[in-house]
Amino acid sequence: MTTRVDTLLTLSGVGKTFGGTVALEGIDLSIETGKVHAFVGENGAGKSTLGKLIVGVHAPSAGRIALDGAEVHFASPAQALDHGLVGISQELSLMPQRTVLDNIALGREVMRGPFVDARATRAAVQAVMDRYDMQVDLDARVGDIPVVEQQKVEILRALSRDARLIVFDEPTARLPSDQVAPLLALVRQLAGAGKAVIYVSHFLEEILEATDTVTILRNGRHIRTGPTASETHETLVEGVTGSVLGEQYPEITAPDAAQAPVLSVRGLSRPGVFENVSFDIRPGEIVGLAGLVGSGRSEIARAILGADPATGEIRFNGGDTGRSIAARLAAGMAMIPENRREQGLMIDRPIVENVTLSHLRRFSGALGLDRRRERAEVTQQCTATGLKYNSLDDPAAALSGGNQQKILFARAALGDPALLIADEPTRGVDVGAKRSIYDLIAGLAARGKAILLISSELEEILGLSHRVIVVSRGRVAGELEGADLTESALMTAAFSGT
Amino acid sequence: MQRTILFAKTYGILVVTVLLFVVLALTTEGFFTDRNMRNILDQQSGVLIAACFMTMAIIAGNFDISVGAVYVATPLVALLVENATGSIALGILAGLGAGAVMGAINGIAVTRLKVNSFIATLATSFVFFGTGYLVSDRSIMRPETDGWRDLARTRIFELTSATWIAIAVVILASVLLTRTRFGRNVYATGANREAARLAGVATDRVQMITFVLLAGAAALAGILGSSRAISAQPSDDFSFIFAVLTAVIVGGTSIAGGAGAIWRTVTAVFFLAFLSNGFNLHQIDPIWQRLIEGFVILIAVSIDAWSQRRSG
Amino acid sequence: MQRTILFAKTYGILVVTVLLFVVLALTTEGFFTDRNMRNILDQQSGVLIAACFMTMAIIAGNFDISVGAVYVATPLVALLVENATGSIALGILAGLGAGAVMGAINGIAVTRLKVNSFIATLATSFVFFGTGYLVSDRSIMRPETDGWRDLARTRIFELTSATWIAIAVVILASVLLTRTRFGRNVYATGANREAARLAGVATDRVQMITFVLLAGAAALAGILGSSRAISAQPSDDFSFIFAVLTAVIVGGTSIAGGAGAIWRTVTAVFFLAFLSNGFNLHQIDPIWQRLIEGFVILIAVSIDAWSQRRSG
Amino acid sequence: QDYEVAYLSASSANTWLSRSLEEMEKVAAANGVAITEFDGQFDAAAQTAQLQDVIASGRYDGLIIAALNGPGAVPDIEMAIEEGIEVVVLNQVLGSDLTTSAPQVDGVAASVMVAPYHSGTRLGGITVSACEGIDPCEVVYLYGIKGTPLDTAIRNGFDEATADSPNITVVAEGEGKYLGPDGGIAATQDILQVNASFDVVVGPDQAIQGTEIVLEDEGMLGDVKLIGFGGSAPAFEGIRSGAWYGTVMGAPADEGRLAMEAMVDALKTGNDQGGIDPLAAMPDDGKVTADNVDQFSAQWDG
Ligand SMILES: Nc1ncnc2c1ncn2[C@@H]1O[C@H](COP(=O)(O)OP(=O)(O)OP(=O)(O)O)[C@@H](O)[C@H]1O
Ligand SMILES: Nc1ncnc2c1ncn2[C@@H]1O[C@H](COP(=O)(O)OP(=O)(O)OP(=O)(O)O)[C@@H](O)[C@H]1O
Ligand SMILES: [Mg+2]
Ligand SMILES: [Mg+2]
Repeated sequence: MTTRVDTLLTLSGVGKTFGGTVALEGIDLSIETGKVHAFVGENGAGKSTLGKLIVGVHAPSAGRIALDGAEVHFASPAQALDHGLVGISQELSLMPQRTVLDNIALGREVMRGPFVDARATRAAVQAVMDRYDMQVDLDARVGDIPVVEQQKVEILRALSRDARLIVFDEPTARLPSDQVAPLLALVRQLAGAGKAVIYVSHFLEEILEATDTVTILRNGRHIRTGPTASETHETLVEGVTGSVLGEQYPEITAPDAAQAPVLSVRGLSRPGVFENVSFDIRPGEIVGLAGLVGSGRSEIARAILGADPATGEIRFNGGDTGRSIAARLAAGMAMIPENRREQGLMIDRPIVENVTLSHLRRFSGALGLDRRRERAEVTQQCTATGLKYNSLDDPAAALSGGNQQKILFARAALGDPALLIADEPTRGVDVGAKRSIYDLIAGLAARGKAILLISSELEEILGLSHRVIVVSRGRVAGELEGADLTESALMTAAFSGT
Repeated sequence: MQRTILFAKTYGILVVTVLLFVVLALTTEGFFTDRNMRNILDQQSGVLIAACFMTMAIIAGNFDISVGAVYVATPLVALLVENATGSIALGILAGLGAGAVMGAINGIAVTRLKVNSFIATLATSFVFFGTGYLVSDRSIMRPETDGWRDLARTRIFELTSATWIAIAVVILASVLLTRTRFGRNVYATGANREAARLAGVATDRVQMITFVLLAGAAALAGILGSSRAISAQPSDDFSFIFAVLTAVIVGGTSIAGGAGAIWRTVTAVFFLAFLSNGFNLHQIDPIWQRLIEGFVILIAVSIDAWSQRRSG
Repeated sequence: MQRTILFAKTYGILVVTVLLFVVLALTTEGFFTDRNMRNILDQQSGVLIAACFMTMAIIAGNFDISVGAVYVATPLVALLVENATGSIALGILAGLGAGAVMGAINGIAVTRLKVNSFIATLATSFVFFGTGYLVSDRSIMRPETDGWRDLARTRIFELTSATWIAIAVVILASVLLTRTRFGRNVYATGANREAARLAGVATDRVQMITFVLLAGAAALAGILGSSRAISAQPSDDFSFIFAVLTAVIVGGTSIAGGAGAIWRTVTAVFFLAFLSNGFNLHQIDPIWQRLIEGFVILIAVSIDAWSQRRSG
Repeated sequence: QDYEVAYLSASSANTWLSRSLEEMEKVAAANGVAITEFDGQFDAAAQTAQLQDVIASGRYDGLIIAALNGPGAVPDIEMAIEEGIEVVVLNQVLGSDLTTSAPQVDGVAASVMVAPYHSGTRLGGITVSACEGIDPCEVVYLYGIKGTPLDTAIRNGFDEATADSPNITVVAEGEGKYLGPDGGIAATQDILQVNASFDVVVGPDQAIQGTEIVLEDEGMLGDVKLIGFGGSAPAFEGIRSGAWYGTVMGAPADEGRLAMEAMVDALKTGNDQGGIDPLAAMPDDGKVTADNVDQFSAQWDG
């Protein structure tokens, strides 16, 4: 089977610097139509930046980009769009106040004379949804729908523009395991239809399964490009991290079954969201909270932290918890929220302030904040977490997505909590860093801390948890442990309520 | 019942305004009369014209303080040309043109110099107010032609021409905002500028146009004002922009941009007009009036804020 | 060289202000004299006191328009009590207390009723202005005691007590904002309220406190103003809040919240003061003054905006 | 009550106008007139609306207006007169000629005010006498807000009255604003930086109060002659103590009384009294100095 290969895009000697930061340097690359081309690399390797150069979000600081053999300079994404180059960005770029329809149709409304033809626009969007079999409620406000649906809106927006090239920047970071396969099928379908696809992901299995070509980036430099068929999981890990990594998951020590639970939840309910949830976590135990998207896992976690009102009993360290979030944090809870941009970070504030936000009391004295000690402890914590930064005074926004996630981990770890609630803690984190976060979780557990782990990655739940509580439609549908803890048992329980 | 509640939630400010209207109509002699209603429409015409386009500029993510100065300065330019040429049309053209230029200056300051719109238009306010003093040579200006007073005061089917112009502008602005691609782009620019840019919207141009339209509308309002008063004079008066901003914000258009509607602003203009008309008809003591007005506005916006909240 | 550029970028507004200072000192007779510098400090003391805490409220994500009304109404309350009791201390206490209560009302409207701070404080402005009329019975109030005039006017090491109080307040506010847990929480609340709340910050309380501190500072400024003028009178005057907001925003504190600094505001207060002092010393015609002032402010904030951009 | 009269105030907050209102109320009470006050809040558009509301309500027999936009209010006043409402103009010119107290709209029953231009000529008159024997006589002129037609008219009157005194030169100008002494304080401080000495400062009473405060601080009180216009209580105190040279009398109480008397007259007899300058009948044309201060008394607090 030999198909003629068309080169769509050629990059020669492309580089990009932000102020003093060199994001990319000397990249030579060609992108072909009808192929899925993967970019892999550590957090901050320059994958997103490379994608953004291609779709005109940034202009390259050096080098040339040629489309169909002719050099192009894009002054804005609008110009790249005109050439059929479309991107789906890593951080959702939607208008939360507007409807799904408005978000998808933006810039592609069907016109009748000077006016937008609302009915025809709707029909056009509906046609795209039907063609790719991806349905979203068109009249919902984007801010009101779950992240998964928002991700679909982003993808539909790209699909609705007759693109020649689509950049998918970590599309599955926000998707649960069961939604990945359809997306990969979609990606293949697009390539089959003659489009060029660039696919960025930290999930190496996806890369191996669905892509034709792999480009490995490290520290802004091009390491190698080759056919996916000649790569294996091990070669990719080696290429990405520059070293050989052992097992993906660390050794998990068994907790002391005799100890009294750190956290006891009894009959926790929040009408319409979850009902009658009861479970315990003992010191040193990692308990997974599994379920389908929208099953209420995050809501249960928020209620435990005190962020949402709920009825029922929560006992912590054998005593009552305070009502406020501050009281519960002070008592030794910590949480990594699921949406780092909206619920976790102050994106324009310095890294140091982001890390210590929950712990200022401990740096406060009669003379105010002890900023020297604060910096020392943050530096130490960042090292322990493997966070890569230039200066602690840089805003969180200057970090790559994965490193932003590590800020939240550093914040939680700084408090030395008795209970860590980690909601999707490795979202968008590279393979090497993932392992270091797993190590941190395992290390905390080994030191007798209790962990409540929420993840939409089944493997992660299976690889780390001692015990898994499965929620389905807001109710506990099962508790799995030891030999019973298998992927199929988990999925059966998760679907039981539907 | 379910539907009634949903309606009340979406249209909080409208419900409050209708309520106020009904209460006044039932309790206040002279309120619900032809003439009083016509007067209110005529009185609010200038604010309505500017407030519609202020709504648009705020939805696009920008403030414009200079509207007060444009309102004061442009009719002076218009009268200068009218006095010199004796032509009403040229006078109007000059006034509107001056408004458009002022709007373009604001737009350049915000999109090119990347200055925050609040402070940029505050600075240009000084410039425009100063222009008004220069143009008028510090004195009251009066039209040469008799026709100038007819611009705002001609009666057509019982309503003044100013009222009709305001109605036309409200409809035009609403159509522009809700039915055209430009309107979509206005919302997109204010909701998430970066996202809009990624989707191919020329966000700078969108903002520029909203500034020019707004200043043009303020110039129109100013010219109509000079027709009602058969004169214009320079001042540093911020009361016009104050009335315009109050209406837009009481209406519930978000100052964060990306959300809001012209019907909201129009409703709020009438809410505030009914309130002070009611005070006048009821002969409320001016001192207590301030206190009551403050509390009533606070209650109205609380209800609207509550109704706009998702999980109220 | 590299370092100089970096410095200029971080401290854009400061560099511009120093430049203006040097130009004025070299070209303007009477500018760089002991007495003129002392006068400027004294003249700006009220604005400085309120602007520091306005900066804090804006960093926490809120506007406060009612500061103008608090500035007008609280000295009337203070003088009412002073006249009744003959006690300066009780008068001051009453004025500051009234300020704190007004701030608390703003705080409740914003955190409990969830009304946008802009419109909430606009509504309370009416209420507070009205209170001023009620308290004073619409007439000018004068202190009974001779000591009242010494509050602001006592000279200590050549500077007036108002100047010293302003210096103390600036230092206090800066320390509070940059060196304490409360200050960090203020930034966090403005930068991302939901994230701050999940991180255990009592965001409602933080906002409440910033409102109370700001209104208290405005009351202090108002009381000092009544001491300088040896009188106080009710009005609907928004010029104080106007001066305060202009300073904060020219300084470059973001109205989106979460970013800004008191040194920026203080610098901007002096930038604007030097500018108008320079005009006065040069006897520039007020008409041209408006035009020039507008342009100079626009240039200054453009330079600052350019310098604050990350990848300039 | 026999008559209903609407009083359209420029601002209920204004200390001058509230003094006028007190006197109006006394006359009204004695003549069976009920007054309703409308607060213009210094917002011309708000006053226009009030004017239309007053006419539309059909309830009022008369209206007294302190106009915020003199020329702008003319059409609505014409309409009021057409509707048979008696109109008395108070304190502020209704029309565009700032040099006369005479009514500028046909059918206005009375116009009680000092024309801005004549405030200026009186101010100039006191200045001429203050400058007698001083050559050159250096004058600092404080505007309220420079550039407004009102301030321009006052200044024109001042220039007219001082035109024949070559010894008088205006060496510096400033803006005092009209609200309290603060503006006067800053303006005087700044002017002192450039002009170490001058002979006379003229301006609105409120600004001159600020000047007095600064001069006292600088130990210059007595070296400079202070001349205000307004006739406020602090101005009288100043003249009596010697700190001030003079002030142009201000008579809010007389204005209020005369306006309501003219209104009652118009309502009961249909008489029109035309323009009334409340200072015209006063000693020395209302120019108050130490020589005649005992023949006056202050009518408002300032
Ligand atoms: N707007 C920006 N300003 C400054 N630095 C930036 C900006 N965008 C990216 N960088 C820097 O450029 C480098 C590459 O970032 P990029 O986002 O391309 O990484 P990435 O490979 O996509 O990482 P991740 O897997 O975490 O998404 C990083 O060092 C990042 O800090
Ligand atoms: N902002 C919201 N307003 C109303 N209901 C919501 C909101 N957010 C979530 N829900 C509802 O709460 C339930 C759980 O939501 P959510 O999707 O967060 O669950 P989850 O198990 O945490 O899933 P995931 O972690 O994958 O997002 C769903 O029924 C959802 O519809
Ligand atoms: Mg990335
Ligand atoms: Mg979740």
